[in-house]
Amino acid sequence: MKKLINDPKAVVDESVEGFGLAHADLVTVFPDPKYIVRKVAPVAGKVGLVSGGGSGHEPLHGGYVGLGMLDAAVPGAVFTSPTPDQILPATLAVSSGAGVVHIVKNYTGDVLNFETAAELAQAEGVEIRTVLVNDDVAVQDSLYTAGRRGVGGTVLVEKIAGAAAERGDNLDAVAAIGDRVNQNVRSMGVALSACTVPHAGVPSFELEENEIEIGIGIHGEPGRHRIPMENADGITDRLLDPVVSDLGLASGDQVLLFVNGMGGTPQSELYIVYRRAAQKLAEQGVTVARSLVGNFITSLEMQGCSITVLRLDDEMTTLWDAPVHTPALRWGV
Amino acid sequence: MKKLINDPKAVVDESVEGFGLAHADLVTVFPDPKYIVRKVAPVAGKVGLVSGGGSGHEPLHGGYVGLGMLDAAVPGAVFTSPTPDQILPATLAVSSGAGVVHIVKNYTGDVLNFETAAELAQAEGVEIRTVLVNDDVAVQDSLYTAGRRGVGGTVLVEKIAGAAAERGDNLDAVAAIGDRVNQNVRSMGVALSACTVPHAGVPSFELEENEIEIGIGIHGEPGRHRIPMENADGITDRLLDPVVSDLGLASGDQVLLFVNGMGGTPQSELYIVYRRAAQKLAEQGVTVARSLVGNFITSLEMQGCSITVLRLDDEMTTLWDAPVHTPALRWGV
Amino acid sequence: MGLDVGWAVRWLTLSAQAMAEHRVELIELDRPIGDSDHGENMDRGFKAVMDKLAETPPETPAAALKLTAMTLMSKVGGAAGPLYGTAFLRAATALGEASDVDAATLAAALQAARDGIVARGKAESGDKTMVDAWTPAIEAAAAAAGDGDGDVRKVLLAAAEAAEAGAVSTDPMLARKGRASYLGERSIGHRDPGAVSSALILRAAAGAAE
Amino acid sequence: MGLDVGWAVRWLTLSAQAMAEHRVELIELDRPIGDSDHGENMDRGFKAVMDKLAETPPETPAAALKLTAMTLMSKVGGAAGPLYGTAFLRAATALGEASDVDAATLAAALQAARDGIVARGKAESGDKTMVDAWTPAIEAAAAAAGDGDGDVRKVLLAAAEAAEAGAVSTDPMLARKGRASYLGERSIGHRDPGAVSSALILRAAAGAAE
Ligand SMILES: Nc1ncnc2c1ncn2[C@@H]1O[C@H](COP(=O)(O)OP(=O)(O)O)[C@@H](O)[C@H]1O
Ligand SMILES: Nc1ncnc2c1ncn2[C@@H]1O[C@H](COP(=O)(O)OP(=O)(O)O)[C@@H](O)[C@H]1O
Ligand SMILES: [Mg+2]
Ligand SMILES: [Mg+2]
Ligand SMILES: [Mg+2]
Ligand SMILES: [Mg+2]
Repeated sequence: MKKLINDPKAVVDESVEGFGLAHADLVTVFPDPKYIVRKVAPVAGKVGLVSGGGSGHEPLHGGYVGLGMLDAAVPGAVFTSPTPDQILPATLAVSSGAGVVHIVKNYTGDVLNFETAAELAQAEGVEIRTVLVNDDVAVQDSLYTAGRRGVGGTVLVEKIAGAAAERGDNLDAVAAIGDRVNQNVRSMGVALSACTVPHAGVPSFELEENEIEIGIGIHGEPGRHRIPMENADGITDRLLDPVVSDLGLASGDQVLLFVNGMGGTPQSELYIVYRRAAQKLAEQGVTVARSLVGNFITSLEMQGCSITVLRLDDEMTTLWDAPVHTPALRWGV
Repeated sequence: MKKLINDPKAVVDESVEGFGLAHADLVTVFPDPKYIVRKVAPVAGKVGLVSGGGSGHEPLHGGYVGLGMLDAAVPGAVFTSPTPDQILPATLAVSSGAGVVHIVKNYTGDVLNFETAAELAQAEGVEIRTVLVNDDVAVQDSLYTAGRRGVGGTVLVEKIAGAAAERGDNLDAVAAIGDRVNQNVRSMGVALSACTVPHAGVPSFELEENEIEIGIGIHGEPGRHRIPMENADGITDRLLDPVVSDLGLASGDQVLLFVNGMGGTPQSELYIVYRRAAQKLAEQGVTVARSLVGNFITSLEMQGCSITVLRLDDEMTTLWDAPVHTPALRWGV
Repeated sequence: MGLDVGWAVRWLTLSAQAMAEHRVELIELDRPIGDSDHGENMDRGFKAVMDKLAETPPETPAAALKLTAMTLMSKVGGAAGPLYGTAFLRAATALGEASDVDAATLAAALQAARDGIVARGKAESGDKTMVDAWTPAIEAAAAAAGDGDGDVRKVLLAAAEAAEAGAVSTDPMLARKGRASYLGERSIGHRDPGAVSSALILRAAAGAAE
Repeated sequence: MGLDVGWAVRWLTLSAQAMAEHRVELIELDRPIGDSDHGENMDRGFKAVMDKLAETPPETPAAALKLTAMTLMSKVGGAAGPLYGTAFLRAATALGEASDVDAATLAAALQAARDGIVARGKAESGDKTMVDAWTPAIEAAAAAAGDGDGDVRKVLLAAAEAAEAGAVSTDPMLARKGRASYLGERSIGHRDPGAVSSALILRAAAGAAE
């Protein structure tokens, strides 16, 4: 394991500290319990937005704290959901009285810890709504599992719900648009290589030189199945097809196409995947109205990518285009 | 070699095509000869800015085409400088009569090819100035070599000269500010792993599990020397110290601190490096007035980073802050 | 003779030792069917419990368990943090103010712990989770407590042994809860890390009563 | 007997074959002291030369070399593209309108090519570049041409052999130009890829005259 770290146990502490130093104009970092808050918080009258989860997915979630997106992010240990004693003060810090929305990726740990924090916050008089993100079509038979995982769609939920909160939507409206994004977004990922959790010191799984793992999550956990290496177009089809069919996309639909890098894949390769996906959608009569390409929700240094498609309506498009000013996503300001 | 590609020979073609599809609102891609031009070009009365170089450094240079930065980018084959028959039409496409600045990283290939293109453009009546970027302090005895390489500083030259051109500076003024940035910027990089050029199929060099390569360039070429693995703070010191001393930084100086990922390093690790570098500069009385952290000039999937420091003056700071709207860098608009 | 606060502190101390000793093993178990953090999480959590116990020495067994619950809840994270947190909290509540815990109360507290895990995690037996260690453990504990001789050590030994067997029994199961469930068929043939850490904790409880 | 346009086309064809055959070897040479692209660049360039020759068959040796120069310039990129482009362009100019090249003109053309490389790249002998293949080659060619029997094949053979020895002579050199110069001492012990491709091209020139 070769990493630019000092001590496996200090990775999150030091990284978040550096993040706070680099973006002191946008965020405030509280070290213990650890959470990241938008510079001006709470924003009077605004619904607060809090998300969080294990670390190792950077820029998610800390990189999305700022105007038009999250009010606070709560980083757990690497690939480990944060705890209620972090989530609660983050929630209180961004509560202006208009209520707070928790955006939670659907993993048992995240759900349980946010659930506890929400109860505690409500006991302190803060109204909480929870938007659960579960866009990963790789999880099959989700009735008999912990359910679908929250992956790439999370970024889009955070952006669009964040814009709704910023324009002054009330608590229920912000939660509703978050849910609507979640209902209209699907994702699937592939790993060409595994990643190494710093405290584990060895890769999460082993892939042969000619193997890839289809249906990967974002925690270095193995995926749906392992297949021999294919070319980029073939892999793209394997990711895009289930996304399109699960979403029930039809000719005439407008979508946002999001090709995400898992952390160790060159941008040039992401554009090769984007090219194929955009061509295939166009062939099906689907209009790619918005796009996003890059490392936005990662698994440390994993090589691979995920494809996320969001079926847009006019309101979602407007909210997507609305100004955002965070360390990792910025436009219109 | 596991990559999200179809055919090693088609990597640049397909990637740039995908890039053009994803950013059709900002750029136009010409496929053969290949170059990328800002959507509205030439901008009447504006000095044109053209840069280019081998591919594999994405988002450099195509990602920096747009308002406030480059007017055109010319991508060569992977790690191979582009040719005059690409550079010339790109130059002509962005020439409004106010002249064109070529921003050239100091590599023999880039210099020779841009030199030829500049001669040809001048023969067609376009005035050319060339800003040579050579900020890499890892190259020693540069009198007896091809000279220092252009690395991380290139991004800063492109941004600041681009802002000068956008506000209406004339040809000599744009070239002068580009030169001034180059004179005040220094960089040094480290590789934890090598990268694999698609057509070569094997890594550019081999590093043992406990070895790192200090003073790496951006072409997968080996660096200054190889040392046993160290922790992040130790590595940061090895990169920052020569940068600071070569730049002759003094207490009271204002700088832009840029920690760049080589393509395969998680963002969280870059922030650990940033933390140490910012702390050390602060100890020396140097003020980090601006910062940039992320993958901005890469070597495919190489793991590692580079540190770039730019000594700022008021004008450079103003131009850095000026609006920019490109696929990879955007603010103020 | 029942179990006092000294036992509770020894239990937690032995648990912390077990988590430190088995940290790598638990990480390794969490690797093929999870995300390689269970050992790290549990070790971090129980180290924090040790710090808390030193800071505020508890007066009753229930106080020791409640402090453990709050600390695990706030330091472990992941799925295991809230589950173990709830388990220790419910056990503490079941113990009440007693300074000396008898066999029946002990069995009831273990049952409360298991029920807490089920209430939070909604897993059933056979889902390949820590529940598959806890359910046989509380059944064995209840049987031992019902024997009549009131020996708390027998209750704890019975629980530990059953939990260990329960952990082994997860090997052939197909996971339906937690991260391992994403793997479907591929989860078969691996032991559930949470079931193993549960068995370690129950073994520590028995060890503390020696 | 001199060299006509047929020879020129055969030269370029054999060069293209040599680049394709030695593509991997040239990439491998460029790996330790460069950026692993020289073989790829040269192969791509000479393949394009073949296409151009088929599209517009040249009428004179100079026309063949000029077309080669323009194609290499626009297809090779990197350092080698402009250097070889200039070399072929200067050689073409030196040949003028001749449809049949004699030994003296040939030697002069080779000299012009080398001078073009030096003019563009500013490398001196001993800098570990293609110049270290070309300089001994033109010296040997001049000597062979001066022999008096006017055999163009002897001129080309002398050039090819000297270039090959020149390429080998780069092994112990410390690079002072091009990418390898960044390595300083560590460039010692490796052969310069551009010197090797130069020797291959000159060997092809001799082969074409058989
Ligand atoms: N719904 C659940 N009910 C009971 N136990 C569960 C449930 N989900 C997960 N677990 C237990 O948690 C363990 C994993 O804990 P840990 O690795 O710390 O958390 P995470 O899965 O969030 O990384 C599993 O081995 C399993 O025993
Ligand atoms: N200044 C120079 N003068 C002469 N030859 C040079 C010079 N710089 C580089 N070369 C030659 O170019 C070769 C490298 O070509 P190539 O790999 O295609 O280009 P690049 O170095 O741009 O990747 C070297 O092996 C060397 O022979
Ligand atoms: Mg976890
Ligand atoms: Mg090159
Ligand atoms: Mg886990
Ligand atoms: Mg090269």
